[in-house]
Amino acid sequence: MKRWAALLTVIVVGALLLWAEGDMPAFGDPDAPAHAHVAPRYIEEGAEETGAANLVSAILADFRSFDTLGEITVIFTAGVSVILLLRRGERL
Amino acid sequence: MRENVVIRTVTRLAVPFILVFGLYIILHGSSRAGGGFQGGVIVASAFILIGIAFGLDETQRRIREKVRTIASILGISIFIGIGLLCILFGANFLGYAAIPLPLDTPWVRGLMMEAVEIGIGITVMAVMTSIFYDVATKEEGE
Amino acid sequence: MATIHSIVPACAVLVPLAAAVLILLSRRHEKIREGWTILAAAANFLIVLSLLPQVLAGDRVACTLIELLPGLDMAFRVDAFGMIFALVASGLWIVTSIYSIGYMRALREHALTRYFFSFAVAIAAALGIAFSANLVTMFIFYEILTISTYPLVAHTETEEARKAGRKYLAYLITAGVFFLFSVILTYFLTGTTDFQPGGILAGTGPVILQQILFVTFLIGFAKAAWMPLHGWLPSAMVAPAPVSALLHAVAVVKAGVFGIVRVVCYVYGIELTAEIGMGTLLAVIAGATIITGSLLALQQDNLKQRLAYSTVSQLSYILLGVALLTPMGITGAMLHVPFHAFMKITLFFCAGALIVAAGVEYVSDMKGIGRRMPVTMLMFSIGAIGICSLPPVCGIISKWYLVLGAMQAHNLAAFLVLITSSVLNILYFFPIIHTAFFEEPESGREGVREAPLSMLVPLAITAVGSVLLFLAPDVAFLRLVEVAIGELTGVLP
Amino acid sequence: MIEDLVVAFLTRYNYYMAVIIMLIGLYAMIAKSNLIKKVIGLNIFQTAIYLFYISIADVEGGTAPILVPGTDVVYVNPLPHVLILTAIVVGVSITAVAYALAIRIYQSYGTIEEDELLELGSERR
Amino acid sequence: MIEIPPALIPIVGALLVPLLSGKVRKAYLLAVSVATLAATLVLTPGSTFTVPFLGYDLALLHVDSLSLIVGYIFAFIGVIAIVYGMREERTGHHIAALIQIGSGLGIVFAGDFLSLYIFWEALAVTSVALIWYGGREDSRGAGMRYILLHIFGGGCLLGGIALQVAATGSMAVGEVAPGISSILLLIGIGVNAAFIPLHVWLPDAYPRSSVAGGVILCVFTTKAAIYLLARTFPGAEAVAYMGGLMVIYGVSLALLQNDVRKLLSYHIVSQVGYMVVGIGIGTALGVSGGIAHLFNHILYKGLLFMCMGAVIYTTGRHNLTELGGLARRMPVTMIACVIAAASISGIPGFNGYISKGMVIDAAASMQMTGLGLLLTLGAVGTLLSFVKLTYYVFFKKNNEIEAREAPLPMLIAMVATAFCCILFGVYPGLLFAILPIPVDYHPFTAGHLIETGGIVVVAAVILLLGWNLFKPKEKSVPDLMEVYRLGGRGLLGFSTTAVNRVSDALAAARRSVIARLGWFVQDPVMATTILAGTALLPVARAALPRARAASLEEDLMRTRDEYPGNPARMWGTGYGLLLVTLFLIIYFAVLFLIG
Amino acid sequence: MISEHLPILAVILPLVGALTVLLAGWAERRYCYPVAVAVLTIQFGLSLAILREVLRGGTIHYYLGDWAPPWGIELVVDHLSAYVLVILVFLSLLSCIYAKRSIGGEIDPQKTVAFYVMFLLLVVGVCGITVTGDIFNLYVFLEISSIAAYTLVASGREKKGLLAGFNYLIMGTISACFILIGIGHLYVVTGTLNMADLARLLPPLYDSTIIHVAFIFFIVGLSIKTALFPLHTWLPDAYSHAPSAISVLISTVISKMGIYATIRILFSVFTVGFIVDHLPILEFFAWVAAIAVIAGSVIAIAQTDLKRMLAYSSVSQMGYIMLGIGIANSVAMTGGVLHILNHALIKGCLFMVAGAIIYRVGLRKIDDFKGLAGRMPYTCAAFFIAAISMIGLPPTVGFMSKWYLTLGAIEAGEWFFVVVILASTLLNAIYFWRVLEYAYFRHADAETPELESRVPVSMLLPMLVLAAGCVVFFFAVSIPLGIIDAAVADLLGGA
Repeated sequence: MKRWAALLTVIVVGALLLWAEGDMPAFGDPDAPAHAHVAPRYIEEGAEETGAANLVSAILADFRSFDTLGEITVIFTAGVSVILLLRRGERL
Repeated sequence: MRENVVIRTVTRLAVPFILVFGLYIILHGSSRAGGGFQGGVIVASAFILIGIAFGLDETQRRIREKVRTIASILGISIFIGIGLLCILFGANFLGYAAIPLPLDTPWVRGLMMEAVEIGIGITVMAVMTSIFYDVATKEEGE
Repeated sequence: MATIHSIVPACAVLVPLAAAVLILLSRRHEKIREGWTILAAAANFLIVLSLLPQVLAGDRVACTLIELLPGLDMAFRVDAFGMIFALVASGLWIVTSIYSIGYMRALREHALTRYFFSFAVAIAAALGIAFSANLVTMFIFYEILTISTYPLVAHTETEEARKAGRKYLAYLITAGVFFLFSVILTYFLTGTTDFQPGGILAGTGPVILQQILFVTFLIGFAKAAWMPLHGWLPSAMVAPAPVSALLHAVAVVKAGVFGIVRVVCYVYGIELTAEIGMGTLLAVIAGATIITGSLLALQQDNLKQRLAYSTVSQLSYILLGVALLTPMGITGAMLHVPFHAFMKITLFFCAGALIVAAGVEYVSDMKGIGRRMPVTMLMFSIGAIGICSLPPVCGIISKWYLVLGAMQAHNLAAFLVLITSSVLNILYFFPIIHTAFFEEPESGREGVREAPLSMLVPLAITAVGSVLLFLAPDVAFLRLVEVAIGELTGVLP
Repeated sequence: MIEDLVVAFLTRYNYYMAVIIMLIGLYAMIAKSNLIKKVIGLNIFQTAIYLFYISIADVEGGTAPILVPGTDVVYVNPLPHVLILTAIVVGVSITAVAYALAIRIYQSYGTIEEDELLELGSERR
Repeated sequence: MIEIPPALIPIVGALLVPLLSGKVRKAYLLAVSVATLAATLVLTPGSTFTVPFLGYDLALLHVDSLSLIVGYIFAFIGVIAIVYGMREERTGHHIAALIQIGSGLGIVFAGDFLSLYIFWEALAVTSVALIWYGGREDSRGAGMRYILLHIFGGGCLLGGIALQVAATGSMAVGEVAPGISSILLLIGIGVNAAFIPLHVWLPDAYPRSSVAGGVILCVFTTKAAIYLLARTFPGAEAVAYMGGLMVIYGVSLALLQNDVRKLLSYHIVSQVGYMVVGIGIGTALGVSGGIAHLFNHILYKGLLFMCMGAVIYTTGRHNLTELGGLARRMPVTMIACVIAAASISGIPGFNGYISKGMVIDAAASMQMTGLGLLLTLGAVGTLLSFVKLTYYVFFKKNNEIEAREAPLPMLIAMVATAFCCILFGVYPGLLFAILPIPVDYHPFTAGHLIETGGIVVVAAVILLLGWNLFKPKEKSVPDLMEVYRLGGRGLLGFSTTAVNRVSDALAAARRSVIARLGWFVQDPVMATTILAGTALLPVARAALPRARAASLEEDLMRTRDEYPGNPARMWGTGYGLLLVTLFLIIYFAVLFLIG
Repeated sequence: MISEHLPILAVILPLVGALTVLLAGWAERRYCYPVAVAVLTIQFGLSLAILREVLRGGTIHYYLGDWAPPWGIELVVDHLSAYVLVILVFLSLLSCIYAKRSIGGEIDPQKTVAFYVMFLLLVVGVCGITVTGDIFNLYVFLEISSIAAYTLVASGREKKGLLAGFNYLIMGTISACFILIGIGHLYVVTGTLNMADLARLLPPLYDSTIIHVAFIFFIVGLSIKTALFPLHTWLPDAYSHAPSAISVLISTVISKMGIYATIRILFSVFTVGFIVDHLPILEFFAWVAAIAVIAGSVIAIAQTDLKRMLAYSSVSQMGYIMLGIGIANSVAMTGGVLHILNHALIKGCLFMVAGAIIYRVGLRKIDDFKGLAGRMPYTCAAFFIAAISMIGLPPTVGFMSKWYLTLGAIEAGEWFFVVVILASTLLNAIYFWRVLEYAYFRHADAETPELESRVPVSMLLPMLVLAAGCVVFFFAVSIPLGIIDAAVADLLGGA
């Protein structure tokens, strides 16, 4: 029962999503808005400004370094979570 | 655990290389493909490999709980420290440019980014190892 | 007409509240606890009394406590009509406190701290309602009154009491919801909730909305126990007698009626109420309640139940008076507030005395009880005669005005309702008197004596009070009503 | 009509694939009773999102956004990469916690089949 | 002289009664009543005494000749009644009696409607007490019926007054213009004045009152009403005819009674009829006659009630069939009774003759022949019934009864009253002097005497011819009261049943709603499933293959039996995510619909 | 100098605090608690300072790394953020104080260090969400707090906590994934992640299906996070089987965080122009919320377990707040936003009471509460105040939000919502009064010992503070209102 219900709803959702994704810019479209607004500056000036050739790193560790701080906090949280959940009999 | 000479030997051979590779990835994050996360995970994988090959006690010996904990704290602290340092020098949080090093701004930024990446690497390494250790440890009496 | 700013009205509300706190604090010392109650009651009455001269002079005593929301103050404004209610509630609190002490001691009741605490809070709420300057303040105290009286209703903690308590809350909280809705809708329509003698709703919103609002207001004031929203009142009679006496004859039910009068006269205004035809609706409801309540009272053998239905019926006298929308009708309505309070509290006190002294709860068990407890039953008779609007008790005066109002409004139907009700009142009260005085006592009642003095004195006070009110109605209440009517009709005495 | 669909598919197959993978993950999470499988379903779902992000970063003919000074090449959009790096880390963390929970559940209840667990869990005390 | 409202003296005096006892109390009671009489006697026309009340000035003392004469007799009979009732021990009885006297006087001297109304109601309440003090098995019911009817009447009076006040703004007691207000007032007065068919309370209640109470009752209520009628409706023709009807009706039923006081009660109706006629006629002679009759009637009817009271007091019997042979045993009472009977029958030389003649004369002078005839007929009937009464009580042989003469206070009261009857019969000028409207009436003319003689002869003839017809029967004669009781009971029964039905139905509805809600909230999720399943079952039956539908139904039944499940059940992730996907779909649908 | 960096410190401080707690706990387990409380106290001071700054100077923008938005990440603290921040930090502080004794029986002693670290990490996430102005950043912090919450729910000794935690994890993660998908879609069409920038760029694209899809994913994701009925399935288990202090924390802090995120995304990203004017989908949202109000309450009535009842009550209350937001006129919004504060006070207090009862007398079932008031007078008094506040009776805060919501619904002409809001009062009364009746109006069974069970001060104090808050803010409602008015004006001003 559940299986069929799951299949049905998932297929319906899928169909709807597939229909909706039709409005998306084409794959690899260089004129897609996503590439037009913020990214160009990263590509054009990012390296000069940050001194990092790897733009991903530049964004990661500089432009959006706060995200990265959050990210390692997530990792840290996960670590502590596992400690909290599983570890026994030690100091923590 | 049954002793498995092959695995142990391979592990012994591989671990140094993995560690070096991991460090490379971390340190070259800003100019080449790589970064703190990737490197950190690679380093952690070395310890995990040790754990798999030699048992958890061995891992425990190589990288103790204390070290792991301190390391994970240290990693984040480096990150936060740099951020706060920037504040101290009058910029906003993580505004690397304000740090008064006798270098050009992009260089300062690059340097700081490296430092941050190192911090990330340390934390990721420590946490990943820690998670592995905790998940793999069996409950006493099981 | 001047508005005097003074902190006194707030004190009148705060004194019982402070007493409540003190009662809580002294919960381990019976005497001190009761002392607080009486002290607070006396102090409170004096405070209320101190406002009387100013109000009688046609002034209003105002006091803004706090601005709750922008444009919505929690404020008190003592006017003549509010003063009537306040005087009754605070004045009767004193006697009820004394009576309570006697009653509770005699029955060795439990949880007395809770009891006196709730009582004090309820009085504070009643005074808050009396003095409230706007609907919001009134609503706040109205709800406090609901909550604070619940512990009193469920006091005995029996299943029956709890059930009655639940019913009580079900009715009154539902009503509170309607009241709140009405308040909010009023605020939405007018941008204010202040009571104004001429009403505030005139000229706002479509008529149908005003009519709906009127109905929701009425439902909101289910405390007035109009039918078919009266069900909680007879059930609430499981409460100890002092509670039935003060709350279900005076504070709570009168709060409901008071609210309706306030709404009709000060929110809608007499003219608007007449214009949108709601006076007729109210009159029909009140008339039906008067008759039906009396008919139901007729069937009750439990004395307190009978009194409860009598209350249901009598409360609608007030509603009917207001519904007539004539000065005389409203005069009668406003006068009936204190008058009925005095008479009905006497009756409930007597019922309590009967329970304590003779263990009698049913009318059929009262044979010849008047010979054993002559004072109690004499006072009961006075109360009963008063409710039947016969002399020499004050009930006749309010009835006089009500009939006058009905005639002023050329409403013969209302008049018919009133005399039918009188006849029915006789039907359910006079047999009690006959049973008590003129029938031979049953055996086994030889040892029955009057209730303790602490109960007897209060009931005598209220009974004599209701006679005195007949003899000298002009002293306080009538003059207050005149001031109020003058305010309503725009002509000051 | 069909032509349109084909064009749409051919130009946007990345999204469609992401959607399909997403749905596979979702289905697994709904229909599978085993907690581990559920987590796997979750991972599949997340993977679909990664795919989605990475594919929106793509620029036709672009290369990895690591600057090669002096050359005039088209770089793909680096921002989604950064975002998805973060998302991956988050996903890993979540997976770790989920497995930790599953282990604890197994330790406590002796099963990781959700149907059984719910029955055990719903018992009135 | 200090002029205070005489009404206040007994009313205030009543409050002290409970504090006293024994001889002191008796002396006190006498003092109060005498003081009341004195206070009445000192009044002079024009005396006023106003009390501010409810913003009105209540005129508790509005003295003119009409109120004075009624006041005198009220106060006098008050003293008599108190003396008569000296043996009464019950405190409440005395209180009620005093207040009753006070209220009667209050009505008489009230200058405004409001105070009048208050005294009016007080009169009713105290009457009930006196009736209840009768202690007869049906006293309670009689008292209840009495007060109910009077409250109704009082209500009508109040309504009439209120309408009057609302229309004119005046509270002063005076003539009333025709209209709704006058009808209400007339009903209100009519109840007390025992208008047919509102008279039923009178023969119902008075025989059941206490011995002393009966004396008081028979005086105030009806006479006060007559007084008010004289004030408000002098000269209303309809009223006059009502009086005629009362005369005949009262007499006819009186003839059929067995209970002595019931017989007397019907005679009150009848005699009050004469007064009503007089006032209804409205001429000087008529009104004066009516008032004079009121005066005289109080004396002889009081006396009759005293005598019969004495009989009942000593014998404990009250039926004609049971009594007899008391002439020797209670000679004083017998003589008093004969005097009173002669008075009421209009024998010359007794006071009744005077005033009855005046009324008949007034009717004749207005060419109301029919009315005159009725009145004369009434006189015949009265004579008949009192011959019957005296015979069966005092002269018929009956040796069973052991009785002694009535106690001294009773005898004093009877003798004094009997003396008055004769006094005013012989010297009618004494009465004429205080009449409100001076009249030129000569009672002892030949015409009047002949008329009386005729009446006596006719009565004698009837007696001789049909003596057996007048033999008292034990069976009581039904009056309209039975109809009222039936109607009242029916109405009350119906309305209470209807109210009960409705309230039961409401309660049942409420309970069922609560029960349903209670069922639902035990496990809302499962309940929703069951409800939805039940609703959809027909659809499933129609749409699905039979076996499938049957299995679904079985599932539903099982779910129903299991209800309530566990409201605290855990919901798995699968379920949650299913809902999530459904929600996605719903949102898509909504967006599609509105987008 | 510090004052300009306040927003970032609000995030960094608890993070540093978490590390400090870890270190301190490493040294000695006992140190955790004072350090955590100290950190949160400072954090509370900080949040008040931020509030003061906002009130004084309006919205604070803070560019991280000195990168101007939309290139860098921007922290934006406006009235709403500051208001929510203060509430959340205050509640965190109180539940942390409360945790000291309450976790004693519920969590293994050796886990306390990790527990407090987790606690602070949750605060990090929550604070991060409130101050950030970047939508992706919001996601990251959402995940921090969520992971912490999943773990904390499962951290107790109670076995069912694990199931609840797992369920919560799956649902929460799906919710976060949906949000992530939504962010992706927005990014596809705009190329930016900054909220203000998005709000600026979106209007021309309102007709795009992608925006609609993004919106759907956002709203469904956020509905899961806020446990809007019927996507609440994780909530009752999570709330009722978590350790008491955590029940308090997640029922107040986490749920409010979800609501804050919802408001932010609906009104600061999509703006009124889209959700009301262009595509009146908020109407539908409001209907769902209205159903949630009723359904949550009805199911709550069925519950026999106090914490579970409170959990379903939360479902209802979430609907309440969402209804205010869904009606989307300024009055109703004021009510909804005000109810964030009110519900935090009330539900915090209630869960603290439930925890105290479990801690002291070990009772969870309402039927067992007979005569409890005599044994735990203060606790029951706190419950009483909070309960009538939840019912919405004056003089407690619940009344104020009810007032605004009803007024707002009337103003919008939505009579059905008026009925719902008012009906919820009655339903609330039913299930809360049952508890009160058991506690106050039934005699304790003979076998239960008649001793007055004293609740430790560290547990009693926070609940009394909250109960007092329920009353105080009734009279002092103008204080939050001053902030809320500005916040609502901000939110609706974008139209």
